[in-house]
Amino acid sequence: MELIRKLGEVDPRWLYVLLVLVVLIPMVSPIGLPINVSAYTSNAFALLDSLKPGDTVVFDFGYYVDGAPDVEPIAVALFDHLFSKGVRIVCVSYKNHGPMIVDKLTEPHVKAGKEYGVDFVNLGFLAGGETALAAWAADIKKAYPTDWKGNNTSTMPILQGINTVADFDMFVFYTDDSAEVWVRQISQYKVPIIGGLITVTAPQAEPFLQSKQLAGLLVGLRGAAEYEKLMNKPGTASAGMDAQSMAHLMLIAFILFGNASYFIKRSKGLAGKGAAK
Amino acid sequence: MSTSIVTWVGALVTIGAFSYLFKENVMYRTIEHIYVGAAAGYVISVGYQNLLTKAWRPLVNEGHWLVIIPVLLGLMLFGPYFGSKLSWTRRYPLSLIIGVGAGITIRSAVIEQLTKQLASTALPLKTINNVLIVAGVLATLSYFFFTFKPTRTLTGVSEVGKWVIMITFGAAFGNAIMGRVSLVIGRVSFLFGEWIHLIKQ
Amino acid sequence: MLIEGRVAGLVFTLITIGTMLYGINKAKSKLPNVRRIAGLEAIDEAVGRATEMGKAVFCTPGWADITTSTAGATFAALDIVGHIARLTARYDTRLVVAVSYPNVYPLAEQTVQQAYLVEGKREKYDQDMVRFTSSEQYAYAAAVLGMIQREKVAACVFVGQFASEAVDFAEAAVAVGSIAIAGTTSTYQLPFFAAACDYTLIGEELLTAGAYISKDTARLGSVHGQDLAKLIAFGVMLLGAILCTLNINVVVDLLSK
Amino acid sequence: MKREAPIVLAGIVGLIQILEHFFDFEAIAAVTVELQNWVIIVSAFSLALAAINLAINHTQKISAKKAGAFDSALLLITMVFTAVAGIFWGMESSGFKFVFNAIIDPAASAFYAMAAFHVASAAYRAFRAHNAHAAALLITGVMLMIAKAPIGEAWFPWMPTITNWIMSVLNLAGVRGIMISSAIGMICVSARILLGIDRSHLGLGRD
Repeated sequence: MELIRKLGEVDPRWLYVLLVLVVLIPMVSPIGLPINVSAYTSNAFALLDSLKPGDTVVFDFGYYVDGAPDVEPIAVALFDHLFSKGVRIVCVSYKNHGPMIVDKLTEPHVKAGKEYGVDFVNLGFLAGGETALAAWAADIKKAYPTDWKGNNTSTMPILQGINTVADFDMFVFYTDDSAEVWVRQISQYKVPIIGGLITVTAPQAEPFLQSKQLAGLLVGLRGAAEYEKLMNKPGTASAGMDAQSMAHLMLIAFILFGNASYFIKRSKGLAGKGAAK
Repeated sequence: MSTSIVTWVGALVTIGAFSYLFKENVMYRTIEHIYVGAAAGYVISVGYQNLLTKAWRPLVNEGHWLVIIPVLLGLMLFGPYFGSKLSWTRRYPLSLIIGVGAGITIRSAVIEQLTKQLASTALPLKTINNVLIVAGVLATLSYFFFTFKPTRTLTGVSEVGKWVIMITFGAAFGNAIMGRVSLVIGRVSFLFGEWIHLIKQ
Repeated sequence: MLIEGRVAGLVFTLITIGTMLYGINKAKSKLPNVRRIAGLEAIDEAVGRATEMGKAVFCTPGWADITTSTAGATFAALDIVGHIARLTARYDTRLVVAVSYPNVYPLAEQTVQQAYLVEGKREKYDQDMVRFTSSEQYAYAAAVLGMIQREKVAACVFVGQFASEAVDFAEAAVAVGSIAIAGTTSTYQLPFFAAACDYTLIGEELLTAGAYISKDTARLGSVHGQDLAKLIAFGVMLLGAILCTLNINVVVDLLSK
Repeated sequence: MKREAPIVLAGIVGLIQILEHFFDFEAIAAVTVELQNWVIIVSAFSLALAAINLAINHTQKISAKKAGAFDSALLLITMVFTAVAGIFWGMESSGFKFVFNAIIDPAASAFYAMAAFHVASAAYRAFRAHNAHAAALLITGVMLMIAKAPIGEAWFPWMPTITNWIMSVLNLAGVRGIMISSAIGMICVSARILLGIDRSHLGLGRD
């Protein structure tokens, strides 16, 4: 009992070191735990897989680089998947880091032969948040007279025949925020929307899925790992899954230990907290 | 070991930032200020680029004179820097942004987050799940009734609502922790993979 | 004229704004009664506990400016800061308020000063009570963590808008053995607060608590109006589900008009 | 007049957005999109506001020779360098990309990841089942963490079924309840602004 109580008072810096080790070790020598594909991911995969060569899709980048480890693997997998199917991708940015992220993610595909302005385009960032999203959804070439590199959008091959967001075959957004903004502004255009979400905000998108305002959801690093599995192309996300497992176990153990120590303290009347209720 | 200078600088920045976890120190403060400065400079560049494509080129190349109005409004944001007598100038551009924003919020929230949600909750009460969904939504909503007389029924229903809310928070809590773990994985993979190549890529 | 599929939306816009105006109008003659909000009552208790222990009360109105869409949360937070200041003035308890944004600072200062004035404790007001930290997230967070650790606080109140620093604050409060009360409208941070703090004001509870403390007619009236709109939504869903069970889809059809 | 005009302006532009959404008027549609594009331009100007505030703040710190003047100088130098690189060399230039990839990206990621470390210590010291509600929250959270980790799935194969059910039934109900309530709240806040009942956002007092 005394031991458990003492364990509750460990210097948090030891916990930080422990967390790094728990994440690092399975990454250095992978365990290779199998992962199951959830219904969310397989549904979203099926939708994206049904796209045909020549279809045009929006990728809206609504995250900052700090949230990237959890969201970006989804985008990486989708670029691979859709480019391999010959789908064309129009990239826009809801947040200002977007254009730089798009440049980075498309670089390997340019080297592999994808042509800028034909197979994909980086339209860049517009200030103004939700209002800007509403503006370009209603009239894309008015909101974006030029792309990120200063090319005229009205003559660009990839944007021929596209005026509003309804002219796209699918709309995919990636965000470290909640899905609400895109549901509010894009859902009215009757284009299938797929959300690539940071794990934190996924539960809040659940009602939109049930009401079919969102067509599919891909959630966080785990969602990306499942997507990689469906594509048969394990990448960064799959590599992180063992580490994810171990870190979860550690944090669960922390919560259990912490609570045990708390209840022991409380039973001895040592805890200041909890006395309130 | 990586030979890329970007990776090396990035690794030093990462270690400097993390050093705060052990103790507030000079390296952390230096990194913090460099970062805040760079982020501000980045935002200025993005703003400049936006003005170039949305205001300057349409005005000069295509003669869209109407663009002058938002440009003037934009400049009015800076009025207060030229003395408190000009502090009123900022209200007009703010009014435009806030007014349009408020209008857009009302018009889309009412459909996407209200009527469509109401319609999707009108489920046939023939399965346990449907009953739970309908009852759960109603109970949660009644937790946010603030001004009605607290009858025993209302208090009871809103107490149920509080339980539903706590389970909802539990789901969010689990997800939040998962998401945060991914961030650590990202940094560990950068430091030990990209930088010192301990993790095989 | 009317766009198909959006008629129900228009009707609900009118209903919601209508009930709000009705509520505000009614509040002019009689302020509505607001139900017990546990977190708010806990504040009084927490200040009392700090007084007994001879320790300080810490609070912060969050990390947000008043010019953004989260202004409502910040204003509600300032009302709660004022409430706490009146209590600490009354009981002669030490108070520390940490402010993040420059625009919020004078408002917070004025709020606390006013509270001491109203309680007849002008001489007890101290410049050091309200402290400006920084609008930069990590600098603000570091300053708050420092204050909680150094000032030997017995009660921490975190109200307003918060981002990822929320969990740090809650943890710091627990680590020094303080009562922690939190309230925010930022839904991702609420679970952390709810798991770590003794009391949590959930979403609109915070806004209502602010309106309740301020006794502001328009805001309190609006709370009542919103309740009426929620009651209508409640009725529509209940009726819709019952009719749907009987294979009558009239409510769903009307809502998608 | 000076007090009323901005409020009237907000009311009119907001009302136009609302009318265009519900009614089929060609003329209004064009105005609506034009106004939205104006907001983009004004917002682009406002991006500079925060930077200017920051610059003024730190210049004052340096001139007052306060503690941390060196840090402030560092901040200003990086800010000017980045802005100059972005504006004169262009955002595609290697100098600008260097700042983004070597400083902004790793620093932002590290600062955000720090919150994850604090979650670890909070898991240990703060997430307590201090009452029944908190217990319900923690139990749900822990179940979800087990179900979403491959190892948890391997040990408790039935766990994902339960958590999926929680997500799509109880969580859905809770989120939707909160969503409806806050949608009504949002509409009312916006309407109060457009009707001029709430004018605090313009610094015009809180009446």
